Amino acid sequence: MNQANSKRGYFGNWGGAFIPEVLHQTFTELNEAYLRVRGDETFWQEYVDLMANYSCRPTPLTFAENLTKHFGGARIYIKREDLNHTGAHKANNVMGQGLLVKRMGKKRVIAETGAGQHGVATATMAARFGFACTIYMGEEDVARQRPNVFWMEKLGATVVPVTDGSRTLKDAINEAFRDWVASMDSTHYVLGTVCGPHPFPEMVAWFQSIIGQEARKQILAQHGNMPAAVYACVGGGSNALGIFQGFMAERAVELVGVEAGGKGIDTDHHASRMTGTRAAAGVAQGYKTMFLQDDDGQMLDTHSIAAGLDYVGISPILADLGDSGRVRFEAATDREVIEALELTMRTEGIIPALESSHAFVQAFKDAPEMNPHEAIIINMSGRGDKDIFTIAHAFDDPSWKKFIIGRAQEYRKSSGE
Amino acid sequence: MNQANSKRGYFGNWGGAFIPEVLHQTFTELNEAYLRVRGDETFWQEYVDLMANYSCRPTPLTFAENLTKHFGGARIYIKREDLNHTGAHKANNVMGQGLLVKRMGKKRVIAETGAGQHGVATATMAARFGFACTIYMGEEDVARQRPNVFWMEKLGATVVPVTDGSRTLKDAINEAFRDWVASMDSTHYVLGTVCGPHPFPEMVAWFQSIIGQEARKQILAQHGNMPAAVYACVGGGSNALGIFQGFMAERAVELVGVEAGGKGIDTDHHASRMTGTRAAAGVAQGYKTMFLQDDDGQMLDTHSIAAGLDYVGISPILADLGDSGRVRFEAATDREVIEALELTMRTEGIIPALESSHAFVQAFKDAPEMNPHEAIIINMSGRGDKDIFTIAHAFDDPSWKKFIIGRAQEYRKSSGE
Amino acid sequence: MNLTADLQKRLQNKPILLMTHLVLGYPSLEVNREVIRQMAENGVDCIELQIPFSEPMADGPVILRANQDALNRGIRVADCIQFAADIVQEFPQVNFLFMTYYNIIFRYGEEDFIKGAAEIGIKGFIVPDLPPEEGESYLSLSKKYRTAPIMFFTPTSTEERMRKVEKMGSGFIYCVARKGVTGKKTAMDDSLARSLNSYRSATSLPLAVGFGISSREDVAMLEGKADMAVIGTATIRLVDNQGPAAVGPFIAELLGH
Amino acid sequence: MNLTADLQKRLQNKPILLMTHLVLGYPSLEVNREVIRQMAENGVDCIELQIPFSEPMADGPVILRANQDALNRGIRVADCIQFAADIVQEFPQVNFLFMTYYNIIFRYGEEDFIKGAAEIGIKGFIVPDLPPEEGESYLSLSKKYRTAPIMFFTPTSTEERMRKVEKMGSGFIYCVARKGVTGKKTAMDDSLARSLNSYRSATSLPLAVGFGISSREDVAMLEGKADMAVIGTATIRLVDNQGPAAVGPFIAELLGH
Ligand SMILES: Cc1ncc(COP(=O)(O)O)c(C=O)c1O
Ligand SMILES: Cc1ncc(COP(=O)(O)O)c(C=O)c1O
Repeated sequence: MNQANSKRGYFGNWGGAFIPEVLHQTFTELNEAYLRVRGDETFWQEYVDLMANYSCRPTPLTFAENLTKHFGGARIYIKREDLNHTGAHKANNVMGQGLLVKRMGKKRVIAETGAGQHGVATATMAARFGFACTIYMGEEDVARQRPNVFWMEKLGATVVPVTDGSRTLKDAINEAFRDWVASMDSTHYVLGTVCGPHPFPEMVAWFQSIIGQEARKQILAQHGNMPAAVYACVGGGSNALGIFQGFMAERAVELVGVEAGGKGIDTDHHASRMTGTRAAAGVAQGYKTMFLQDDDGQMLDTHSIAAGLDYVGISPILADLGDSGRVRFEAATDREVIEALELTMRTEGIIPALESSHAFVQAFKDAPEMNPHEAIIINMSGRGDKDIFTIAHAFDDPSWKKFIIGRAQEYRKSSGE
Repeated sequence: MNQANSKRGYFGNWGGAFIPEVLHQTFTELNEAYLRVRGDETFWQEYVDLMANYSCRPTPLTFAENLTKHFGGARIYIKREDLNHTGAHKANNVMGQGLLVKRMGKKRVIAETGAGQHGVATATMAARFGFACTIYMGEEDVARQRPNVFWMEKLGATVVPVTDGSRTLKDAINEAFRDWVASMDSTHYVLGTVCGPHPFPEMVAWFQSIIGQEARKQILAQHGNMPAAVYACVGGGSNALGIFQGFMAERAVELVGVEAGGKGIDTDHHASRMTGTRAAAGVAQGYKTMFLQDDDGQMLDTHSIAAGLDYVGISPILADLGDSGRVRFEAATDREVIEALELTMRTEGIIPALESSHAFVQAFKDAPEMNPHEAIIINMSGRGDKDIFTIAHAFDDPSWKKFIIGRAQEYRKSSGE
Repeated sequence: MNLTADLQKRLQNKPILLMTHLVLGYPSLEVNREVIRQMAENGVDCIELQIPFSEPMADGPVILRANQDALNRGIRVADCIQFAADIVQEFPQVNFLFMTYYNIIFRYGEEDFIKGAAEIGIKGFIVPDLPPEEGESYLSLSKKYRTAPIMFFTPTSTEERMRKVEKMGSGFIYCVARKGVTGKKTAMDDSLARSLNSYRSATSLPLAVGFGISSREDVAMLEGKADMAVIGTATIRLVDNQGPAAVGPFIAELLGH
Repeated sequence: MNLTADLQKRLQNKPILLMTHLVLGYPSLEVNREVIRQMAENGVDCIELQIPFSEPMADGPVILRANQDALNRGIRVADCIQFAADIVQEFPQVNFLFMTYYNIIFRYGEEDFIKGAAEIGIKGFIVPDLPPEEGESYLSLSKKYRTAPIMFFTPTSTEERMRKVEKMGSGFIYCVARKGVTGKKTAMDDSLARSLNSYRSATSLPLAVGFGISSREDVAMLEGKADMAVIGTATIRLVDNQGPAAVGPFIAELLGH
């Protein structure tokens, strides 16, 4: 990413590094380390090789023939980040930061996680690199996402439930910072998305740009032309920026970011920062962006069916791209998400994560209006089978409920013995 | 595979096509269709392209540096079939058969499934190709593997619980045959492994040989030499044969198949056909092989912590390779499997399926005895996160139990309303 | 007299023959014996004695469960053979055949099994999962011990296939009336009639046909088109619901007595 | 008189000054008022009035929960400012500072906030998530309205960094005794002593230091090494456990009165 603002770490009005003084030196060193590897082509090659050998990159760009026929408009291609090791694009960022941590000589990593996806990815990276690992996770998310907690623990990480605030993602981020201000000598904070203080947005965007680099080559090889539009869901914004970077310079390619519309952007239950009217400029969690907040500057509770989109802020880079009109923002409601997911499963045999399904919603709205010789790309940021508890719940599946009740009975019985 | 026996579909003493007369014509047509595509190089290319575009092939061969250091012997490489779409090598076979079904002009597929892995893969393939799909699954497996049932249904398949026999995999196979003898005009039976009547063993082995073809190239590129040994778990035998075929002609490469030792091969609770003394030559489910059976020829109940290895028979091709000594067979107990799984998660950040973990067990036994300039390959047939219910259960994880009990309470409450 | 000759002789006096079926050990050998008595005394010509197998893949749900139930109660292959030996003695007016899956024979020892069966007077074998291509030794042993290996014609059999198959077999041809497993009702429609026509022209062996027969009308419809009506699942259901004593009257009714 | 000058004047008569802290609205403004009275009457020199924020990332669990609790009870920024205006009037012997996170100021409007605070007599601001690099307008507005933007020295600060930072600030330097968030006890050990030495040589501004101070000994140890002891979490805990009336005696004891 190029910085649109002369000030370090700013993108238009957004970004910066609003960090406690005690972290000043840590960020100085992080910036130095980052700039060193950024300028070192062998580092990028090492990263690409690692991702190829450990995580199956390049991930395919799958032509969705059935969906294309179904909508009868643009040719629909799906970038398959779900096929990454650990099941989502989060792997790109953590492995990149892992290599950086190795170069910095630190021995411990910490991370926040909401859905658990970034936590599992970080725990995986830590196991692979031999780092100690602590994951902060809102207590409510621990309760909702127990399977991911189980895997993190089995991967050797310590999962710390965060009992403060709304006990979700933003509180986990605060808690990770609290750890970091005490442990920065030995510890790197692996921020999970393109948010937080500089250099995180820029650095995470860089690691995620591997998605766009691949997708650009792939669409040219497969379609012969640039796509008309590229769709991605936007939580923090890392998968979106990852793929958008491959097409940023092509002004004719429309870039569409899809936020969590929750129960509707006119309700109090959503997480849309760039669409709707509940967000305003603010500074929190170390950076300046559009936050969902009240008139006093207190952060609001957010809602999304997709835990990974359930966040108050948005990447400063995306906020700027929204301002300039380079990225169009839309929102998808929980209900639309379930419908798009269902259709995609049945027609293509592909199970997008609830997060990713947001991108599918908007693509499905636009595709029928487009010309059959145009192509669009949907970034499938992750796979949905990690979400069995949420998805089965959302579908209100009676056999699933019976199954869970039966299991519980077994467990109750055996613990009663 | 080349046939070791002059009789069609035989490998040494094993194989054949013990099918009801009503299926004679169906098998004639299937054999013709199979031989046609087998001789058609464009078909194989179409298959390779499909797997590359839809399922991330070639899957990586990951060097397990930490495990290698841990054991201090041979260099350990892991073939990453877990990174396939749907999470296991089963995808190879189903997509291959899917292409064949398309060529045969049939519009419906049926399949058996034990763990649910092959069922999910087949339902996925059916969605992608637009086939109707029915999956037969033992009632006991339906109960154990509800998440997979959920996904199959969401992918558009009908899942039929089989209430006869031991209500597990072998009964699902019988039931699928019962469907097929009534529906063969419109329907293809997508057998899930290298078993059953000719041409299934040979055909499935052919589709799975893509694993070995890749692994051979990869180990030469990465290690510069042939591996000393290749390890794979053996249920029906498809992942094992898949990778072994890449090294069959290299007599110096030891091929090691690892069966389910369950609670010990001296107990009644295992599924080891080639190790132990409970198996004998027999004919069932359409083919001749070593079956776990009693003196009368009645099939025995089997046990394994890994549902996908919990099967009475074994590929006739592997039975023959066992006879000739080309493949060495070993067994891994449930307990050893959990230990190997735990170690692999913590040291490499990789979660093998319980099935695959059997291969890891034997590799871990042998690696320390080997020379550091030797290499071994473990075929990681699938990923373990699909097994959360089984693995969390096996680890007897208290928070997991609490989580399930809590969920059940919610569901009970909401259904009481 | 071999089985074919016996059947042809019987056909001189009857418009159609009757073959019935039971699963040995289901619900018990005692009940089997009583059922067989009822069948024999009411004019049944052939009886299939099914030796249970744990994987009866060509059978429908009723026979499948009968197999399992018999095994769960502990029936052994040796028990079945012993029982058959008694029964064949007791009811010489009936042709008894063993119906089972190939693994039972294979595991017992093919020659021991066939020789032993022949010695106790079993006339033939019905083995649904053993196509002639896989049955070389079975076929030659059948010849050696003069037992009839029953072959199948099916709606999917080509003429060429039927001609090949019927040469391998003897006794009679087991004609499958429709696709699918045992136990489902099939209409006696044009397509079945066409099948029977082509079956007839492909062999000189008697044709045995079953398609969920449960009434006198069903049997009557087969007269002139086939040589033997086969009753499978119906008697099992009958015994389950009304006990063995109901079998005699049912058979008598089927034959129009 | 500006804050620095005021503190220096106080130091002529006292071996060490005392700054205390409270979270506005926790547990209520009424209790806050009583606590402030106890502090003021027992000789506290400065009080940090923390305006609650939903994301107090530099605070430890005690202050964090106090922030949340106050917000849950409905405290608003305007209430805090109004309350501060009263209090400053009521206790002219104390220097009051606002402590809060930058978003509160930013969202209120930086100039409105600083100007308003200056007008009611607030002497300075402690904003832990606003490093000088991000605080250009905040710093120039502070200059304009003669409020003190308090800067931080930390154990990780290089000498160069301290020299740069102290130039931007005024009032005093808030010295972080150790890495980590508020509320944890730190030993007055060699490394803290070394830090204080280097802090001292980097600035002529008074040094305020807190490290989980809870007794007279803790304060005494700081005398001569720092200019002002900072009591944060301790009084919140005290009020939670013993009520506001306990604060006066506690302060008196700390100061050795
Ligand atoms: C699959 C998936 N997609 C998207 C997201 C949202 O993050 P981002 O907007 O940074 O891509 C998450 C976060 O957990 C995720 O797990
Ligand atoms: C992951 C995995 N590995 C292995 C197997 C065993 O099958 P096979 O021996 O045919 O590879 C299964 C079967 O379900 C499986 O799911």
